[in-house]
Amino acid sequence: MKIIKNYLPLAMVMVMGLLMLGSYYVPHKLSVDYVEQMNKWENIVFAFAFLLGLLSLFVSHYGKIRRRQDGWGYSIFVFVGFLIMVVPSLISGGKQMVDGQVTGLGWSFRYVYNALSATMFAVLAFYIVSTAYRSFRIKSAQAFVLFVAAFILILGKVPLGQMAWESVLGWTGYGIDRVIEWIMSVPAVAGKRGIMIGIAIGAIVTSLKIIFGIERQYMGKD
Amino acid sequence: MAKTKTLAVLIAFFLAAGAASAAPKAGKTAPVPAIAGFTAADMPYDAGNALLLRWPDGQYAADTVYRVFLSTAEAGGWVQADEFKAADRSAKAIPLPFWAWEPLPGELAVKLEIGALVGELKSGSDVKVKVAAFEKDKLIAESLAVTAQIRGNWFRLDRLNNLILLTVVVIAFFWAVSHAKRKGLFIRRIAGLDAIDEAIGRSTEMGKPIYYVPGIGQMSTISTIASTFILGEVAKKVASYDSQIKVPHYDPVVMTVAKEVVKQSYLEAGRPDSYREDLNFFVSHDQFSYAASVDGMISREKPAAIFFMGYFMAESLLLAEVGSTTGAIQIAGTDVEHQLPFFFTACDYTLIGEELYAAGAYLSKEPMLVSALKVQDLGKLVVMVSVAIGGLLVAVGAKLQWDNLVQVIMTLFKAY
Amino acid sequence: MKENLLKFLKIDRRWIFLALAMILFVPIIKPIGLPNKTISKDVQNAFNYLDKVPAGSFVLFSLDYDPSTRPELHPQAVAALRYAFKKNLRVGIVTYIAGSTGLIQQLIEKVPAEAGKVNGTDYVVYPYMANAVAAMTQMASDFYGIYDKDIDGRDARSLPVMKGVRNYKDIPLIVNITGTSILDFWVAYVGDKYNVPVVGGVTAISQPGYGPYLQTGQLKGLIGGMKGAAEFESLVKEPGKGTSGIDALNLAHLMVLLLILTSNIILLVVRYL
Amino acid sequence: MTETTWLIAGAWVSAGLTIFLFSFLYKDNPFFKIAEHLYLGAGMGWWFQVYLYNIWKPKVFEPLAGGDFFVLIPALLGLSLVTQFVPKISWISRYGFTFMMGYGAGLEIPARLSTDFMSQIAGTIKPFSLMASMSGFDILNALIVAAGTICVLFYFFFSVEHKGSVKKISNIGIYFLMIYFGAAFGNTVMARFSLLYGRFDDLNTSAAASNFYATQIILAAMAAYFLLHSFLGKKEQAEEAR
Repeated sequence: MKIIKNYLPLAMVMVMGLLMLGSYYVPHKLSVDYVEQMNKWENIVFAFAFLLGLLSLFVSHYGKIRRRQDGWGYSIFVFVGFLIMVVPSLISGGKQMVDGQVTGLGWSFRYVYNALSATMFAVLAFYIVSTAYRSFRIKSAQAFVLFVAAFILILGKVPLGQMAWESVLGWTGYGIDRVIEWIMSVPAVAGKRGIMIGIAIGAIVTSLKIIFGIERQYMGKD
Repeated sequence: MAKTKTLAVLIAFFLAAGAASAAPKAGKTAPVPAIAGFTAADMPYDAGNALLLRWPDGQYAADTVYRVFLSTAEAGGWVQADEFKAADRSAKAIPLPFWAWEPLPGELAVKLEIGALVGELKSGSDVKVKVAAFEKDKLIAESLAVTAQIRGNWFRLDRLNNLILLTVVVIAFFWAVSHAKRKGLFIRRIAGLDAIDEAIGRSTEMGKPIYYVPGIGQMSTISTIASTFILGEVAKKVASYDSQIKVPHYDPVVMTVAKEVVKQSYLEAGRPDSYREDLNFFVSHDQFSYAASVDGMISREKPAAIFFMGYFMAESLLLAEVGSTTGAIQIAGTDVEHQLPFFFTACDYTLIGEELYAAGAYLSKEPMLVSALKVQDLGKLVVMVSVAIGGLLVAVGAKLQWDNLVQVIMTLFKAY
Repeated sequence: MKENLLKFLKIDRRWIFLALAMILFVPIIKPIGLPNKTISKDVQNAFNYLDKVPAGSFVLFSLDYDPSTRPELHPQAVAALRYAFKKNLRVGIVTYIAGSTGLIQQLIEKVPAEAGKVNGTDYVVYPYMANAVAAMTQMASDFYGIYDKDIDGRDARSLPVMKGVRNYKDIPLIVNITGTSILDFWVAYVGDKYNVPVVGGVTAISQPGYGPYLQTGQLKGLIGGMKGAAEFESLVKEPGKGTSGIDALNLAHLMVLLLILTSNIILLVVRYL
Repeated sequence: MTETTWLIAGAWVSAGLTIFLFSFLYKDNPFFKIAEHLYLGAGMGWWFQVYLYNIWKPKVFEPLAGGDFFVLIPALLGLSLVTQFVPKISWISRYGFTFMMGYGAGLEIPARLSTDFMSQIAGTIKPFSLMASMSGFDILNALIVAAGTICVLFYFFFSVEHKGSVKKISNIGIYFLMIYFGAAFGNTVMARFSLLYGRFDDLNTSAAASNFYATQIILAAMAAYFLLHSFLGKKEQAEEAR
């Protein structure tokens, strides 16, 4: 049993990983075909992985309704929302447009999903303003540098800010767009590149640990 | 070298001249001179659907247009495969590094993809090619038809630099892992982590819980893997201080793993009796409802300390802002660079990028993690040294116009 | 005095919310009329790359944004697509974000018709694929291995728009407009690996992160956020939502700056006076 | 229903949902909760139908119906993930996970090496190769990028104690990080405002007379609700206000 439960999955991750890794260096048709097959399979496995999230959502909200937990009524709307998208889709066969006519699915997407999803992110605009006011403190030299960079970026993004810069600092001969470009292409590149390289090495080492079965937390314990 | 080449060209020229008169196509119209030294071979380091054609440049005027024709046994007949000016294709333009390709001076080289023209061919198929030179649409010269065999190759020699680097990393990795038992490897202080004790102590004093938010990553995300390690260590301390921890989850799999991690920590801290299954609980598998629910809990319970460790996207702002208004000590860490500014402004301590990966090793001092960290440091050392020395050499080389040196160094780091 | 100031610092944040809502809504009803004038190098490069592609070539658009980032990215996509049609390029559209299929639908209802372009002849839309990396790697050897049918179920190989297109070697440019890390994938798994020029359009948030790729030329050009959209619109000389949007954002940006300054000045006063 | 009716209904629904979600900014309320849960379900529903018509149907069911049983392998691997819900047999899901992990890890290593490692080194030293033709300012910039990158990497160096000159170098690295963070913060402000602008723009469309003033009426209704609510439960509100 241990073989099926532990060793075989670990062998699979190793074989899969090494073959994918090797395919980068092997141009032969066999290797290309293999990668092609795996790509198709991965695409399918990935789509099924979505079921995991869907089911856990359903289970948790179904549980709330069944137990009549506090606010269980809202949980009904999870299922309503799901059906609002899925039923029209089943009717129109997944098409949003048939013969130039918007289908039920197209309508649901435009007026329900679009509105909800876009508003959720738009709410962040309010939070960023309040963060700027309440948390953006120049408490150290480092925070001051962060502040200056952010200030210039915010200012230079809109025409009004560009005009303000021109009237105060125009005599220097440096437009704010040039200053921003410098920030973005010189010091910010150095900062980002440092983080990026560090993360890349971390990712490579972690991937090696995964392939060789040293990192196997994701498998859970017996 | 130059002598033998001239000789070869000469011989080829005579041979070609002799054969050209026999070529059927040339026989029909007025005979045209042959293009000398035309060779075709399988394109190396590819899957087997391209040919490499080479012939000496400078035989005709600079604005000569070349047309390449090819023919296969299956299709028969000649198909025009490519058309270009001599100036557009030189052997130097073939994108291969110096260890895999040696361009001869004054040579034309063409990589001819044949898949799109005659369909997929089996490895080992014969393909006939010839090249013709035109001046203002008038045929002025034509090469002999040359037969070449296409083959699938087994190694991308041009990616050798990548492979060597990988080999070094793998060797270092295995060396570090196999020597992982050694005790006492040093890790530098990580500021945010020293605050963990303070945070837990505070929560014990105030009798309020600690929130540990693992973010919205899946178990395959590296930052989530790192986060579960840190969770284990935090939970251990929480258990031994007899404080309380709450872990809201986004992903059911991460939750399963986290449950085991926390249980184990309580066991190791000698307090298995205080462990409860509902310390880890599932909130929602949606970014914003997860954030909104966690926000609600934080503002109701006003925890003493909040940890944000793992993979965060836009919700970082929602979480950290609400957390800071409750006055909790906030310690954050993520490898999502563009969310770091928000954690940095709204939290007390922030682990930046790789520090998150190192945190697990720092806290647990587990030999395996620590030695993996050493491999990462080695990688960074390689980058630092390469940038410093490579930059210096390239600068000097460019100043003194040692073009070869500059080319060699640049090629070493080029990705093919 | 100090107490009053501190109180002001701890003001109910809903007042700030209200102020922002007003300051953003008013210019929508009554535009200020300060259009964007500057054009950044990266947008110019993106434009140049699209401009340079010879007419009749097949350009791949990977549109991977959903309604949550639509206001920033949709104007970019509209402007880029319009220009591609104006230049008589053949366009293939793919996506790796499920939410984006609806927006692509809205896009192709409008833009091709303006230029008189025909589905299947001048452009084609492919269905959503779940795993971006898998699809990208596949397209390197055989495009039709993963995209055998277009979104209407027609055989992709036989469509006139796909004539002569088999893999990346037949695609002179990839334009990826996205609010996710899919552009990183295009750079790492396609641009670098197979030498295809990649041009990106991203949200302003992820824009600074692409500096290193731009500097190395791994990414040929970048349109960043609504400002990038406005700049691109002025390059193709067709003002749209990007241009009008940037106008409305003027006051809100100044408000943020004022708030940051105010709070820090208050802190300074409280501490040192 | 005619097409215009659908359009008007759409304007009302989208304006309503938008305002419900925004109402959270004032305070938590049932309308927000309804919209939020609806969003949760609708998002999942949208993804579900996309997967159904783009992958499950054409890539799994149709090949199966056509007698291609090869697709059973990935389908079973994918389905194995669902066994996570049954603790007794949850080990079966390991096969699905290991497949995905192995695929991802194997693909990631060489790509990261070339894109985020080698190319970044090359990108840092490349400007120096144009030394002969560069202006002083360009040379300075190239130096700043190279030195900055090294300093930041020093900050992430864990094997040595950060004191003395190492501390100084890594401190410089922090400043580069801060500039990057500041730039990211500034850009994010613009991004978020753009989204808000997009929503307001839509609300403005819904507010038109042809849509029977959807925005105004719903806004007024929400305001009325909050007023009424505060009249009825003054006590409650005092608790919630912060």
